[in-house]
Amino acid sequence: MSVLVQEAPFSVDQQQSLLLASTGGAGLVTFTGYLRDFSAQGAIEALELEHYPGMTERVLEELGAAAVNRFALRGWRIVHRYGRIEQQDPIVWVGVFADHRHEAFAGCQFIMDTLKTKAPFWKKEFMRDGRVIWVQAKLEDTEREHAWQEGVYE
Amino acid sequence: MSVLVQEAPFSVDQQQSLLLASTGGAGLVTFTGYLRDFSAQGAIEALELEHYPGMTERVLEELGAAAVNRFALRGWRIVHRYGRIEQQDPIVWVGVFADHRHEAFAGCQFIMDTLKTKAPFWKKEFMRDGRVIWVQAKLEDTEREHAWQEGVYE
Amino acid sequence: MLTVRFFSLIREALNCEELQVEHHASLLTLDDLKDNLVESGGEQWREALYQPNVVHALNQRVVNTDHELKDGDEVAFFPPMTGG
Amino acid sequence: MLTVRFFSLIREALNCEELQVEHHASLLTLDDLKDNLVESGGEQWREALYQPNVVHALNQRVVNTDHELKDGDEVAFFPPMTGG
Repeated sequence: MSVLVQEAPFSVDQQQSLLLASTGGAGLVTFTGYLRDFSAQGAIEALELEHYPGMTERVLEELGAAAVNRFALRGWRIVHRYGRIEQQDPIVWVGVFADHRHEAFAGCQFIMDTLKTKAPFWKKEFMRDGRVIWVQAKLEDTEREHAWQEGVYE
Repeated sequence: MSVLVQEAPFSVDQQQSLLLASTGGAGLVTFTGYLRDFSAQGAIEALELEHYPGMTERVLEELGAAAVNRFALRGWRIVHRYGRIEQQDPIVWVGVFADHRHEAFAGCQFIMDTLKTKAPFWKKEFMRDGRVIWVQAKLEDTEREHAWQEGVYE
Repeated sequence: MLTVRFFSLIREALNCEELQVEHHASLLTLDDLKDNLVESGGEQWREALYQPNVVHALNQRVVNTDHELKDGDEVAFFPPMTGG
Repeated sequence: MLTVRFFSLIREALNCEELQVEHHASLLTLDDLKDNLVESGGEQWREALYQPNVVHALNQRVVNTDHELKDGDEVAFFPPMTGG
Protein backbone atom coordinates (compact mmCIF):
# COMPACT_ATOMS: atom_id res chain seq x y z
CA MET A 1 0.00 0.00 0.00
CA SER A 2 1.92 3.01 -1.26
CA VAL A 3 -0.98 5.36 -1.90
CA LEU A 4 -2.55 7.58 0.73
CA VAL A 5 -5.49 9.84 -0.14
CA GLN A 6 -6.78 11.70 2.88
CA GLU A 7 -8.50 14.87 4.00
CA ALA A 8 -6.30 15.54 7.03
CA PRO A 9 -3.01 17.42 6.68
CA PHE A 10 0.04 15.15 6.54
CA SER A 11 3.64 15.44 7.66
CA VAL A 12 6.21 15.26 4.88
CA ASP A 13 8.77 13.97 7.39
CA GLN A 14 6.52 11.14 8.41
CA GLN A 15 5.76 10.16 4.82
CA GLN A 16 9.44 10.09 3.95
CA SER A 17 10.12 7.93 7.03
CA LEU A 18 7.41 5.48 5.96
CA LEU A 19 8.92 5.18 2.50
CA LEU A 20 12.40 4.73 3.98
CA ALA A 21 11.14 2.02 6.30
CA SER A 22 9.65 0.02 3.45
CA THR A 23 12.39 0.26 0.85
CA GLY A 24 15.91 1.43 0.07
CA GLY A 25 18.09 2.47 -2.83
CA ALA A 26 20.94 4.82 -3.62
CA GLY A 27 18.83 7.81 -4.60
CA LEU A 28 15.59 9.22 -3.22
CA VAL A 29 13.78 12.02 -5.05
CA THR A 30 10.74 13.66 -3.50
CA PHE A 31 8.30 16.26 -4.73
CA THR A 32 6.10 18.27 -2.38
CA GLY A 33 3.41 20.49 -3.86
CA TYR A 34 2.27 23.41 -1.71
CA LEU A 35 -0.68 25.73 -2.11
CA ARG A 36 0.45 28.75 -4.11
CA ASP A 37 -0.50 32.14 -2.68
CA PHE A 38 -1.02 33.53 -6.17
CA SER A 39 -2.47 32.35 -9.47
CA ALA A 40 -3.13 34.07 -12.78
CA GLN A 41 -6.46 35.06 -11.21
CA GLY A 42 -5.00 36.88 -8.20
CA ALA A 43 -4.28 36.26 -4.52
CA ILE A 44 -5.46 32.88 -3.21
CA GLU A 45 -6.93 32.43 0.25
CA ALA A 46 -7.49 28.67 0.27
CA LEU A 47 -8.19 25.71 -1.97
CA GLU A 48 -10.83 23.02 -2.03
CA LEU A 49 -9.98 19.74 -3.66
CA GLU A 50 -12.75 17.43 -4.83
CA HIS A 51 -11.89 13.87 -5.81
CA TYR A 52 -13.47 10.63 -6.97
CA PRO A 53 -13.03 8.21 -4.05
CA GLY A 54 -11.96 4.79 -5.20
CA MET A 55 -10.96 5.84 -8.70
CA THR A 56 -8.32 8.18 -7.27
CA GLU A 57 -6.61 5.43 -5.31
CA ARG A 58 -6.74 3.05 -8.26
CA VAL A 59 -5.27 5.56 -10.71
CA LEU A 60 -2.45 6.42 -8.29
CA GLU A 61 -1.66 2.74 -7.60
CA GLU A 62 -1.49 2.05 -11.34
CA LEU A 63 0.64 5.12 -11.88
CA GLY A 64 3.15 3.99 -9.24
CA ALA A 65 3.28 0.50 -10.76
CA ALA A 66 3.82 1.97 -14.24
CA ALA A 67 6.69 4.10 -12.91
CA VAL A 68 8.33 1.06 -11.30
CA ASN A 69 8.30 -0.79 -14.63
CA ARG A 70 9.43 2.11 -16.69
CA PHE A 71 12.23 3.48 -14.49
CA ALA A 72 13.32 0.38 -12.54
CA LEU A 73 12.30 2.00 -9.26
CA ARG A 74 13.00 0.31 -5.92
CA GLY A 75 10.11 1.96 -4.12
CA TRP A 76 7.57 4.76 -4.27
CA ARG A 77 4.87 6.46 -2.24
CA ILE A 78 2.16 8.95 -3.25
CA VAL A 79 0.20 11.06 -0.76
CA HIS A 80 -2.57 13.41 -1.90
CA ARG A 81 -5.00 15.47 0.14
CA TYR A 82 -8.57 16.41 -0.65
CA GLY A 83 -10.97 18.84 1.01
CA ARG A 84 -9.98 22.30 2.16
CA ILE A 85 -6.29 23.21 1.96
CA GLU A 86 -4.93 26.23 3.78
CA GLN A 87 -1.93 28.40 2.92
CA GLN A 88 1.46 26.68 3.38
CA ASP A 89 -0.11 23.24 3.53
CA PRO A 90 1.37 20.46 1.40
CA ILE A 91 -1.21 19.16 -1.11
CA VAL A 92 0.72 16.30 -2.65
CA TRP A 93 3.88 14.37 -1.84
CA VAL A 94 5.61 11.86 -4.11
CA GLY A 95 8.75 9.96 -3.07
CA VAL A 96 10.68 7.63 -5.34
CA PHE A 97 13.69 5.38 -4.62
CA ALA A 98 15.99 4.05 -7.33
CA ASP A 99 19.51 2.68 -7.68
CA HIS A 100 20.52 5.58 -9.90
CA ARG A 101 19.65 9.22 -9.43
CA HIS A 102 18.55 9.80 -13.01
CA GLU A 103 15.90 7.09 -12.71
CA ALA A 104 14.69 8.52 -9.41
CA PHE A 105 14.35 12.03 -10.89
CA ALA A 106 12.61 10.72 -14.02
CA GLY A 107 10.30 8.44 -12.04
CA CYS A 108 9.19 11.18 -9.66
CA GLN A 109 8.64 13.70 -12.47
CA PHE A 110 6.74 11.13 -14.54
CA ILE A 111 4.41 10.42 -11.62
CA MET A 112 3.79 14.13 -10.99
CA ASP A 113 3.26 15.00 -14.66
CA THR A 114 0.87 12.09 -15.17
CA LEU A 115 -0.98 12.56 -11.88
CA LYS A 116 -1.83 16.14 -12.93
CA THR A 117 -3.99 15.01 -15.83
CA LYS A 118 -4.95 11.43 -14.90
CA ALA A 119 -5.85 11.42 -11.20
CA PRO A 120 -9.49 12.48 -10.62
CA PHE A 121 -8.96 15.63 -8.55
CA TRP A 122 -10.52 19.03 -9.18
CA LYS A 123 -9.33 22.24 -7.61
CA LYS A 124 -11.49 25.16 -6.59
CA GLU A 125 -9.69 28.34 -5.56
CA PHE A 126 -11.08 30.69 -2.92
CA MET A 127 -9.64 34.10 -3.77
CA ARG A 128 -8.81 36.83 -1.27
CA ASP A 129 -11.34 39.09 -3.01
CA GLY A 130 -14.14 36.58 -2.42
CA ARG A 131 -14.35 34.99 -5.86
CA VAL A 132 -14.54 31.20 -6.11
CA ILE A 133 -12.94 29.75 -9.24
CA TRP A 134 -12.67 26.19 -10.56
CA VAL A 135 -9.09 25.75 -11.78
CA GLN A 136 -8.87 25.06 -15.50
CA ALA A 137 -6.71 22.20 -16.74
CA LYS A 138 -3.52 23.58 -18.24
CA LEU A 139 -2.62 22.78 -21.82
CA GLU A 140 1.01 22.61 -20.69
CA ASP A 141 0.16 19.76 -18.29
CA THR A 142 -1.56 17.79 -21.02
CA GLU A 143 1.41 18.32 -23.32
CA ARG A 144 3.84 17.07 -20.67
CA GLU A 145 1.77 13.99 -20.07
CA HIS A 146 1.65 13.27 -23.81
CA ALA A 147 5.39 13.78 -24.06
CA TRP A 148 5.93 11.04 -21.45
CA GLN A 149 3.59 8.75 -23.39
CA GLU A 150 5.67 9.33 -26.48
CA GLY A 151 8.95 8.85 -24.61
CA VAL A 152 10.21 12.37 -25.38
CA TYR A 153 12.02 12.68 -22.05
CA GLU A 154 14.07 9.49 -22.30
CA MET B 1 24.01 30.24 4.19
CA SER B 2 22.52 27.38 2.25
CA VAL B 3 25.52 25.04 2.21
CA LEU B 4 26.40 22.63 4.99
CA VAL B 5 29.49 20.41 4.73
CA GLN B 6 29.99 18.31 7.83
CA GLU B 7 31.41 15.06 9.13
CA ALA B 8 28.52 14.20 11.45
CA PRO B 9 25.42 12.40 10.17
CA PHE B 10 22.50 14.70 9.42
CA SER B 11 18.73 14.38 9.56
CA VAL B 12 16.92 14.77 6.26
CA ASP B 13 13.82 15.91 8.14
CA GLN B 14 15.72 18.63 9.88
CA GLN B 15 17.35 19.86 6.67
CA GLN B 16 14.00 20.04 4.92
CA SER B 17 12.56 21.98 7.86
CA LEU B 18 15.43 24.47 7.69
CA LEU B 19 14.82 25.04 3.98
CA LEU B 20 11.08 25.39 4.57
CA ALA B 21 11.68 27.94 7.33
CA SER B 22 13.82 30.11 5.08
CA THR B 23 11.82 30.07 1.86
CA GLY B 24 8.63 28.97 0.14
CA GLY B 25 7.26 28.17 -3.29
CA ALA B 26 4.72 25.93 -4.94
CA GLY B 27 7.04 22.98 -5.57
CA LEU B 28 9.85 21.47 -3.52
CA VAL B 29 12.07 18.79 -5.03
CA THR B 30 14.65 17.03 -2.88
CA PHE B 31 17.33 14.48 -3.63
CA THR B 32 18.89 12.29 -0.93
CA GLY B 33 21.88 10.15 -1.84
CA TYR B 34 22.45 7.06 0.31
CA LEU B 35 25.41 4.74 0.52
CA ARG B 36 24.86 1.86 -1.90
CA ASP B 37 25.43 -1.62 -0.49
CA PHE B 38 26.82 -2.79 -3.84
CA SER B 39 29.03 -1.39 -6.58
CA ALA B 40 30.50 -2.91 -9.74
CA GLN B 41 33.34 -4.04 -7.46
CA GLY B 42 31.16 -6.03 -5.05
CA ALA B 43 29.56 -5.65 -1.61
CA ILE B 44 30.38 -2.39 0.17
CA GLU B 45 30.96 -2.20 3.91
CA ALA B 46 31.45 1.55 4.32
CA LEU B 47 32.65 4.65 2.52
CA GLU B 48 35.22 7.29 3.32
CA LEU B 49 34.76 10.70 1.75
CA GLU B 50 37.73 13.03 1.48
CA HIS B 51 37.15 16.67 0.59
CA TYR B 52 38.95 19.96 0.07
CA PRO B 53 37.78 22.19 2.95
CA GLY B 54 37.01 25.70 1.81
CA MET B 55 36.92 24.91 -1.89
CA THR B 56 34.01 22.51 -1.33
CA GLU B 57 31.84 25.14 0.33
CA ARG B 58 32.70 27.74 -2.32
CA VAL B 59 31.91 25.41 -5.23
CA LEU B 60 28.56 24.42 -3.67
CA GLU B 61 27.60 28.05 -2.92
CA GLU B 62 28.37 29.01 -6.53
CA LEU B 63 26.45 26.01 -7.79
CA GLY B 64 23.35 26.98 -5.81
CA ALA B 65 23.59 30.56 -7.05
CA ALA B 66 23.95 29.37 -10.66
CA ALA B 67 20.86 27.17 -10.25
CA VAL B 68 18.84 30.12 -8.89
CA ASN B 69 19.67 32.20 -11.95
CA ARG B 70 19.13 29.46 -14.43
CA PHE B 71 15.87 27.98 -13.12
CA ALA B 72 14.31 30.94 -11.29
CA LEU B 73 14.47 29.08 -7.98
CA ARG B 74 12.93 30.51 -4.82
CA GLY B 75 15.30 28.73 -2.46
CA TRP B 76 17.83 25.91 -2.18
CA ARG B 77 19.96 24.03 0.34
CA ILE B 78 22.84 21.60 -0.13
CA VAL B 79 24.13 19.30 2.62
CA HIS B 80 27.11 16.98 2.06
CA ARG B 81 28.98 14.77 4.48
CA TYR B 82 32.63 13.83 4.54
CA GLY B 83 34.55 11.27 6.57
CA ARG B 84 33.33 7.74 7.20
CA ILE B 85 29.82 6.89 6.02
CA GLU B 86 28.06 3.77 7.24
CA GLN B 87 25.38 1.71 5.51
CA GLN B 88 21.97 3.44 5.21
CA ASP B 89 23.43 6.85 5.99
CA PRO B 90 22.52 9.77 3.74
CA ILE B 91 25.63 11.22 2.07
CA VAL B 92 24.14 14.20 0.29
CA TRP B 93 20.87 16.11 0.42
CA VAL B 94 19.73 18.80 -2.04
CA GLY B 95 16.43 20.66 -1.69
CA VAL B 96 15.10 23.16 -4.21
CA PHE B 97 12.00 25.37 -4.11
CA ALA B 98 10.43 26.92 -7.22
CA ASP B 99 7.10 28.34 -8.35
CA HIS B 100 6.70 25.61 -10.95
CA ARG B 101 7.45 21.94 -10.52
CA HIS B 102 9.42 21.61 -13.75
CA GLU B 103 11.89 24.27 -12.60
CA ALA B 104 12.25 22.59 -9.21
CA PHE B 105 12.98 19.21 -10.81
CA ALA B 106 15.44 20.72 -13.29
CA GLY B 107 17.16 22.84 -10.62
CA CYS B 108 17.65 19.91 -8.26
CA GLN B 109 18.91 17.61 -11.00
CA PHE B 110 21.26 20.30 -12.34
CA ILE B 111 22.77 20.75 -8.87
CA MET B 112 23.24 17.00 -8.38
CA ASP B 113 24.68 16.38 -11.85
CA THR B 114 27.11 19.29 -11.54
CA LEU B 115 28.07 18.57 -7.92
CA LYS B 116 29.17 15.06 -8.96
CA THR B 117 31.99 16.36 -11.15
CA LYS B 118 32.68 19.85 -9.75
CA ALA B 119 32.61 19.58 -5.95
CA PRO B 120 36.00 18.41 -4.57
CA PHE B 121 35.00 15.15 -2.92
CA TRP B 122 36.68 11.79 -3.38
CA LYS B 123 35.15 8.47 -2.40
CA LYS B 124 36.99 5.47 -1.06
CA GLU B 125 35.00 2.26 -0.74
CA PHE B 126 35.72 -0.28 1.99
CA MET B 127 34.56 -3.60 0.58
CA ARG B 128 33.15 -6.50 2.58
CA ASP B 129 36.04 -8.68 1.39
CA GLY B 130 38.61 -6.25 2.83
CA ARG B 131 39.64 -4.42 -0.34
CA VAL B 132 39.86 -0.64 -0.26
CA ILE B 133 39.08 1.06 -3.58
CA TRP B 134 39.12 4.69 -4.68
CA VAL B 135 35.97 5.27 -6.71
CA GLN B 136 36.70 6.23 -10.32
CA ALA B 137 34.91 9.20 -11.86
CA LYS B 138 32.20 7.98 -14.22
CA LEU B 139 32.23 9.04 -17.86
CA GLU B 140 28.43 9.17 -17.65
CA ASP B 141 28.63 11.82 -14.92
CA THR B 142 30.98 13.99 -16.98
CA GLU B 143 28.69 13.65 -19.99
CA ARG B 144 25.66 14.74 -17.96
CA GLU B 145 27.49 17.75 -16.63
CA HIS B 146 28.54 18.74 -20.17
CA ALA B 147 24.97 18.30 -21.39
CA TRP B 148 23.79 20.84 -18.79
CA GLN B 149 26.53 23.24 -19.91
CA GLU B 150 25.29 22.91 -23.46
CA GLY B 151 21.64 23.30 -22.47
CA VAL B 152 20.65 19.87 -23.78
CA TYR B 153 18.07 19.34 -21.03
CA GLU B 154 16.14 22.57 -21.57
CA MET C 1 -29.32 -0.36 -12.41
CA LEU C 2 -26.58 2.03 -13.45
CA THR C 3 -24.97 4.40 -10.96
CA VAL C 4 -24.24 7.79 -12.51
CA ARG C 5 -21.92 10.23 -10.76
CA PHE C 6 -21.06 13.84 -11.45
CA PHE C 7 -18.05 15.81 -10.22
CA SER C 8 -16.79 19.37 -9.97
CA LEU C 9 -18.30 21.93 -12.37
CA ILE C 10 -20.72 19.38 -13.81
CA ARG C 11 -21.98 18.34 -10.37
CA GLU C 12 -22.55 22.02 -9.54
CA ALA C 13 -24.25 22.81 -12.88
CA LEU C 14 -26.66 19.89 -12.43
CA ASN C 15 -26.93 20.28 -8.67
CA CYS C 16 -26.67 16.51 -8.61
CA GLU C 17 -23.98 14.27 -7.18
CA GLU C 18 -25.28 10.84 -8.03
CA LEU C 19 -28.34 9.13 -9.47
CA GLN C 20 -29.52 5.64 -10.34
CA VAL C 21 -30.76 4.84 -13.85
CA GLU C 22 -32.50 1.63 -14.79
CA HIS C 23 -30.52 -0.33 -17.36
CA HIS C 24 -32.87 -0.67 -20.37
CA ALA C 25 -31.91 -2.63 -23.44
CA SER C 26 -31.95 0.69 -25.31
CA LEU C 27 -29.09 2.01 -23.15
CA LEU C 28 -26.47 0.23 -25.21
CA THR C 29 -23.62 2.73 -24.89
CA LEU C 30 -22.51 5.72 -22.87
CA ASP C 31 -23.79 7.91 -25.71
CA ASP C 32 -27.24 6.40 -25.25
CA LEU C 33 -27.10 7.11 -21.53
CA LYS C 34 -26.18 10.76 -22.19
CA ASP C 35 -29.10 11.16 -24.60
CA ASN C 36 -31.40 9.57 -22.05
CA LEU C 37 -30.23 11.90 -19.27
CA VAL C 38 -30.62 14.99 -21.47
CA GLU C 39 -34.11 13.91 -22.56
CA SER C 40 -35.35 13.80 -19.00
CA GLY C 41 -33.18 16.66 -17.68
CA GLY C 42 -33.60 19.26 -20.38
CA GLU C 43 -31.42 22.11 -21.64
CA GLN C 44 -29.32 22.49 -18.48
CA TRP C 45 -28.32 18.85 -18.71
CA ARG C 46 -27.53 19.09 -22.42
CA GLU C 47 -25.29 22.04 -21.77
CA ALA C 48 -23.43 20.37 -18.90
CA LEU C 49 -22.99 16.92 -20.45
CA TYR C 50 -22.19 18.08 -23.97
CA GLN C 51 -19.75 20.85 -23.15
CA PRO C 52 -16.38 20.31 -24.77
CA ASN C 53 -13.79 18.35 -22.80
CA VAL C 54 -16.20 16.33 -20.67
CA VAL C 55 -14.36 13.24 -19.43
CA HIS C 56 -16.31 9.97 -19.21
CA ALA C 57 -15.46 7.18 -16.81
CA LEU C 58 -16.91 3.69 -16.77
CA ASN C 59 -16.29 1.67 -13.61
CA GLN C 60 -13.66 4.22 -12.63
CA ARG C 61 -11.72 4.07 -15.91
CA VAL C 62 -11.72 6.83 -18.52
CA VAL C 63 -13.40 5.59 -21.71
CA ASN C 64 -14.85 6.80 -25.00
CA THR C 65 -18.60 7.35 -25.22
CA ASP C 66 -19.12 4.43 -27.61
CA HIS C 67 -18.25 2.05 -24.79
CA GLU C 68 -21.00 -0.49 -24.07
CA LEU C 69 -22.85 -0.52 -20.75
CA LYS C 70 -24.00 -3.46 -18.66
CA ASP C 71 -26.17 -3.70 -15.60
CA GLY C 72 -24.40 -2.65 -12.41
CA ASP C 73 -21.97 -0.31 -14.16
CA GLU C 74 -20.82 2.93 -12.54
CA VAL C 75 -20.61 5.86 -14.95
CA ALA C 76 -19.11 9.24 -14.14
CA PHE C 77 -18.98 12.61 -15.89
CA PHE C 78 -16.43 15.26 -14.99
CA PRO C 79 -14.28 18.09 -16.39
CA PRO C 80 -10.54 17.60 -17.12
CA MET C 81 -8.66 16.73 -13.94
CA THR C 82 -6.53 19.26 -12.09
CA GLY C 83 -4.69 17.30 -9.41
CA GLY C 84 -1.24 17.75 -7.97
CA MET D 1 55.67 31.07 -0.52
CA LEU D 2 53.26 28.79 -2.37
CA THR D 3 51.10 26.27 -0.52
CA VAL D 4 50.79 22.99 -2.43
CA ARG D 5 48.11 20.47 -1.47
CA PHE D 6 47.44 16.93 -2.60
CA PHE D 7 44.23 14.95 -2.30
CA SER D 8 42.95 11.39 -2.62
CA LEU D 9 45.01 8.98 -4.73
CA ILE D 10 47.70 11.59 -5.36
CA ARG D 11 48.07 12.37 -1.67
CA GLU D 12 48.43 8.64 -0.97
CA ALA D 13 50.89 8.04 -3.83
CA LEU D 14 53.13 10.89 -2.62
CA ASN D 15 52.48 10.24 1.06
CA CYS D 16 52.19 14.00 1.33
CA GLU D 17 49.23 16.18 2.22
CA GLU D 18 50.68 19.62 1.94
CA LEU D 19 54.00 21.38 1.42
CA GLN D 20 55.35 24.91 1.11
CA VAL D 21 57.41 25.92 -1.94
CA GLU D 22 59.33 29.17 -2.21
CA HIS D 23 58.01 31.33 -5.03
CA HIS D 24 61.03 31.83 -7.34
CA ALA D 25 60.86 34.04 -10.42
CA SER D 26 61.38 30.83 -12.43
CA LEU D 27 58.06 29.41 -11.15
CA LEU D 28 56.05 31.36 -13.65
CA THR D 29 53.22 28.90 -14.21
CA LEU D 30 51.65 25.79 -12.73
CA ASP D 31 53.59 23.76 -15.33
CA ASP D 32 56.82 25.20 -13.93
CA LEU D 33 55.76 24.23 -10.41
CA LYS D 34 55.02 20.66 -11.51
CA ASP D 35 58.45 20.38 -13.15
CA ASN D 36 60.04 21.76 -10.02
CA LEU D 37 58.22 19.26 -7.78
CA VAL D 38 59.16 16.33 -10.03
CA GLU D 39 62.80 17.43 -10.15
CA SER D 40 63.13 17.28 -6.38
CA GLY D 41 60.73 14.38 -5.85
CA GLY D 42 61.84 11.95 -8.53
CA GLU D 43 60.03 9.23 -10.48
CA GLN D 44 57.20 8.67 -7.98
CA TRP D 45 56.24 12.32 -8.18
CA ARG D 46 56.43 12.37 -11.97
CA GLU D 47 54.11 9.39 -12.12
CA ALA D 48 51.60 10.91 -9.69
CA LEU D 49 51.54 14.45 -11.04
CA TYR D 50 51.63 13.53 -14.74
CA GLN D 51 49.07 10.75 -14.71
CA PRO D 52 46.24 11.45 -17.09
CA ASN D 53 43.21 13.33 -15.69
CA VAL D 54 45.02 15.15 -12.89
CA VAL D 55 42.92 18.18 -11.92
CA HIS D 56 44.75 21.40 -11.00
CA ALA D 57 43.31 24.05 -8.69
CA LEU D 58 44.71 27.50 -8.05
CA ASN D 59 43.30 29.30 -5.02
CA GLN D 60 40.51 26.74 -4.92
CA ARG D 61 39.46 27.13 -8.53
CA VAL D 62 40.13 24.55 -11.24
CA VAL D 63 42.56 25.99 -13.83
CA ASN D 64 44.76 24.98 -16.74
CA THR D 65 48.45 24.38 -16.08
CA ASP D 66 49.55 27.42 -18.07
CA HIS D 67 48.01 29.63 -15.39
CA GLU D 68 50.49 32.07 -13.84
CA LEU D 69 51.44 31.86 -10.17
CA LYS D 70 52.04 34.65 -7.66
CA ASP D 71 53.39 34.65 -4.13
CA GLY D 72 50.85 33.42 -1.57
CA ASP D 73 48.96 31.23 -4.01
CA GLU D 74 47.46 27.89 -2.96
CA VAL D 75 47.85 25.15 -5.54
CA ALA D 76 46.20 21.74 -5.37
CA PHE D 77 46.52 18.50 -7.33
CA PHE D 78 43.84 15.84 -7.27
CA PRO D 79 42.09 13.15 -9.35
CA PRO D 80 38.68 13.74 -10.94
CA MET D 81 36.06 14.43 -8.28
CA THR D 82 33.55 11.80 -7.20
CA GLY D 83 31.08 13.58 -4.92
CA GLY D 84 27.37 13.11 -4.44
